[in-house]
Amino acid sequence: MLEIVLITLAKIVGIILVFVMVVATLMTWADRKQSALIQDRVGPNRANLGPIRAAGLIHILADALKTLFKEDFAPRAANQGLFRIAPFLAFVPALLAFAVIPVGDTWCVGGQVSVDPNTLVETCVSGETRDYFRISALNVGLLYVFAIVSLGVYGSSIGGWASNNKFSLIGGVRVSAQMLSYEVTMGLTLLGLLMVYQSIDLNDMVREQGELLFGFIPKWGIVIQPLACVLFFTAAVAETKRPPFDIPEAESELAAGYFVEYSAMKFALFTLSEYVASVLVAMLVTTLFLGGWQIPYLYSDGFHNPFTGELAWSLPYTLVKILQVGAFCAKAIFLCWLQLALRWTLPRFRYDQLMRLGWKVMLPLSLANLVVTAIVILWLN
Amino acid sequence: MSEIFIETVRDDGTPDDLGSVPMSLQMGPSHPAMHGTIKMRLRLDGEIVQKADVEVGYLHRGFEKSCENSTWTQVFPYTDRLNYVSPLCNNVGYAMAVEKLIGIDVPERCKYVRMIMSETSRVGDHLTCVGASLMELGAFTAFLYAIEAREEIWRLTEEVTGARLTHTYVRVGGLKDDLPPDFEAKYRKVEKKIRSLVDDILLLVDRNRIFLDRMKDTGVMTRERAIDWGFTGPCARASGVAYDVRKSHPYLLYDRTDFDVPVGTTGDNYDRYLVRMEELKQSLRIIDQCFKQMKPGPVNVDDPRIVMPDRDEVYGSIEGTIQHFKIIMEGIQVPPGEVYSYTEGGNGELGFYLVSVGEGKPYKCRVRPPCWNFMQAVHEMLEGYQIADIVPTFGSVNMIGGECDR
Amino acid sequence: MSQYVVQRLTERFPDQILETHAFRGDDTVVLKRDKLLEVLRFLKEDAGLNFDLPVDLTVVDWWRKKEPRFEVVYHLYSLGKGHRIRLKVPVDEDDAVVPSSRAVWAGFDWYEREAWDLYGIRFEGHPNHTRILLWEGFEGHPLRKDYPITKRQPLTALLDGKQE
Amino acid sequence: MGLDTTSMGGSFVGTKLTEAINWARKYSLFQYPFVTACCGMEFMATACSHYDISRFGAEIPRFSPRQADLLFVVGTVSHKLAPVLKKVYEQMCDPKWVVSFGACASSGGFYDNYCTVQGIDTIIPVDVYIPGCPPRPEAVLDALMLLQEKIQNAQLDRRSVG
Repeated sequence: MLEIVLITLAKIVGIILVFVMVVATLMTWADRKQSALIQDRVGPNRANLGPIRAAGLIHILADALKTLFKEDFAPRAANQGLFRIAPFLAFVPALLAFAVIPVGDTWCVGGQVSVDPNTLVETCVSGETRDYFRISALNVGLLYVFAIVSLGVYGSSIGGWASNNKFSLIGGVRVSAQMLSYEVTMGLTLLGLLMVYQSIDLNDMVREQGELLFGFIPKWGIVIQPLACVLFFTAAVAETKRPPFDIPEAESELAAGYFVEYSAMKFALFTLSEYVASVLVAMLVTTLFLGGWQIPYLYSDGFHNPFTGELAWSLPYTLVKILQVGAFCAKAIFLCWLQLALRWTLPRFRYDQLMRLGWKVMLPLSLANLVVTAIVILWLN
Repeated sequence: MSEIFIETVRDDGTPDDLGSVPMSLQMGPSHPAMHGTIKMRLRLDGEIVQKADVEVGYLHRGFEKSCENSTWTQVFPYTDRLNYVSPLCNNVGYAMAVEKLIGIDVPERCKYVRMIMSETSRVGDHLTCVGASLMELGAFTAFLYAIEAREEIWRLTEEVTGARLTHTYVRVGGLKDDLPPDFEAKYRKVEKKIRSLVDDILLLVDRNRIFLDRMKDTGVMTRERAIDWGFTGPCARASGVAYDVRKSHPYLLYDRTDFDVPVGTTGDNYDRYLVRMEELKQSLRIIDQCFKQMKPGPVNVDDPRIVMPDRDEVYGSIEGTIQHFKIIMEGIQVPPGEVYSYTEGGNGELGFYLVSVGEGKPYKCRVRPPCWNFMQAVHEMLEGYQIADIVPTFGSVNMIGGECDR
Repeated sequence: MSQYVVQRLTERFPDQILETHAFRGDDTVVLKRDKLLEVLRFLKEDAGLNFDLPVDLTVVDWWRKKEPRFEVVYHLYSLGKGHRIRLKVPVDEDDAVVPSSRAVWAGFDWYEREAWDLYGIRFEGHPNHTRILLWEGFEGHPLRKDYPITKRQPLTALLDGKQE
Repeated sequence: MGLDTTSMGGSFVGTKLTEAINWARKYSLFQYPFVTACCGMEFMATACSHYDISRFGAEIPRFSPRQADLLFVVGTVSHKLAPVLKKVYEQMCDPKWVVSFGACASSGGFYDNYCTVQGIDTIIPVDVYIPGCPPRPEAVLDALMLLQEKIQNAQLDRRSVG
């Protein structure tokens, strides 16, 4: 029992604290540096610890420390209870969702791994299968993610309302409208995927993506459901409330939108929750569409030649697992970067454009995708 | 305009059957989109602006009162700070007004230099305007490209005038100085840079659906209303009024240059954007022709009562000293009378109405600010649109606080 | 500016015109106040004159220099004909009222408010006759020649240069 | 946070903590640009590619005074605008600093007449003044470094720890 608790704790620390939080904070840095790069600037580079400047990375530390020691202010006219709880409502769900995301495959402890020569799926012959790379091996993982992510809207809209500020109220209303609208598309695009993979366990879905189509194309989500991938990514970015979908905080119209009255750590929680949401989007899209931890043609015993199916390059089991986790991280970080590049390239949507895009373009497209997928599956069977 | 929203509030502001009431919201004066100097009281029905009440005056700096207490030459720094995005246009406009009042004509080279400098200033103005409205739309990168191009212009003008922004380069009867000898070569480099940066901006926004959707059919001002409100400049031209002082009443030597006046059709934000982008290119064209036609020669009128003597003369001869002293202490003596002189500023017809009673100071120095007309009409361009449309509309009319509030 | 405009105006309103003159090519017509609106309307609507663009409206204060003290100055332009005219309407200090031209050109709306704000000329019939550049509660009209340039009326308590 | 630094006065931990907090503050200055006039153009130029104020970690504008540390008063402040400035200053959360950008904000500049405030220090306390009409970006960066120095050498009191 103790062992399970310890392992779970270690996984929480490893995935949430080490990966998610670090990537999220790195994103704040990357955001500033990336924008600088795009805009012919240098970007932050002055903060230093002794001689170490680390290309501006130290600025993150300064930001964090400063925010901790900033006056924490609540307006007298605000609804005190809700005002205080809102940042946590925004931040916690974003973190909870990571519980079911498989960063790597299951690990076969103390046993033999046998690889099926046809499907190349590994099975643990003796010994125990352990989920070292996801916090919870929930078999309804996808449903859980949706349940938790949809809670995120409460933090922002409650924060917007409780501040008792008209700008934040408009922001809060926009948040609710935006997040609810895009959740529909997100859900519908995934239905197609569910039909293909016949599972809502995220790790099973990733395993399925390791199979090969026509013998050599990896059966990643992006290959078999390209439209769904684009739609899901767009909708998910819209869910993060980051530019160009940042109408709830629309700096030029609403000053800071729904968190206009928040200062210090509460403000930091709101902004950080957006970055965390970005990481979540990156990890979800990686899991669902980019093959998760899969590396093409790499199976638990090494690289296989896709045409003959023979083992081309044998690798030790541990190394394979580490490579797979690394692949997952690399894909996720690439998607984080993609979101940043989007942010610095596109202008902001207007409220009605956003709604039009959500309801009139993306929703019908995702329905069409669903129908076509269903027909194709029916036809193939 | 929106197709999603249904009017839920009656026009007089009382709640309808759903019991909703309009929200009143005060935007500004310290608001990112209000340039720090405008206050808007909005009546909102959801996202729709039902009524916008614009209040100005937060940057009223007493331009006229200050001018009345300065000599004719001392007014130049004040004019710089009217439309501080294109200060040289203001300089030229004011100098021409005083020259008209005195009744003198400046040498040809001076005219060319004034044209070159006003047009570079106009390029900077339009770049800033387009860039700032893009930034307010969220396209921060395009804004930085525009500012980078503007920076090049500033560096160039700094070499000529000695200042980056507030140049005070033009004088009554001439200029502070001639252009530096290698100016044209430097200008060519800058021009190349500007063109490439403008191409970069176009690449980012020109075919961008978000940008187009946000700019098209928002903030519409029809031709008739625009004329009635007294619009001039790019905003009027975007509404279809083909009026450009440089073309309709050529001053300086604009009649010797060949350039087009872009005219929009619908008067929406996108037209204003297009007109500015096209004018920017036309300005570069004018500068090109000026360089071709320009010949060496004096830049100041030969009149010791108006033009300050050279340094050497001031320190070396008694006439020079007296002349310098008289111009500095008493100011240029301008005959009594009144004139209205108009030029094409960055934002439209920039008129100076000067009244002299024969002293070294203006009795009245009135500027006709083109922005003033835009601001009194801007509520018409906002009502019925959405909150988010305030941003591009307000950006594209290019309200400059210094000019509007004076 | 155009001599034709002056001629036409003199023909049409001979009793309304006090004086006409031209200086450096600017034609000026000095008008009586009584039928000002009628004249302005004629200027805008007459096919030969067609002054459709309101250019400028301001006031000159001739304090201790001239009687009557104020002159309201209009500048008009015709986009179609390309001619300009300056109109001046002298008004007395005690009776500083001019009919509002807001109904003729919408563009003079704020110009009239500004003239009221800075010079204290009232425009009869203006729909929103309030201060515009300065705030409600400001005493006096700062562009009048008898208003001292540095007479300030602060809205906030000043710190007297002392820092906290 | 309720950090009672008075009790740890000159102690080693107290000093080190003060240093660390001040260090963090000086490299993380979120600014509230109170931009009114001409100086705004130079302010833009300072933020943009050629001069790039972001190198000092001071590029993030927060248009909500609650989230800003540094109030840049850029340009002329008229008496009509003065109450707004004061309100914005009061809305800012501690610790906060004010930079008076340009001659007009510092002293009224050459606008000495009925409507202009003769320096914002008659309304709110100012930490750094930048001369110039408008100041060159180099001057702005210099002022920022001065301010950073001032922040680094500041003593913490109960109020500034929040």
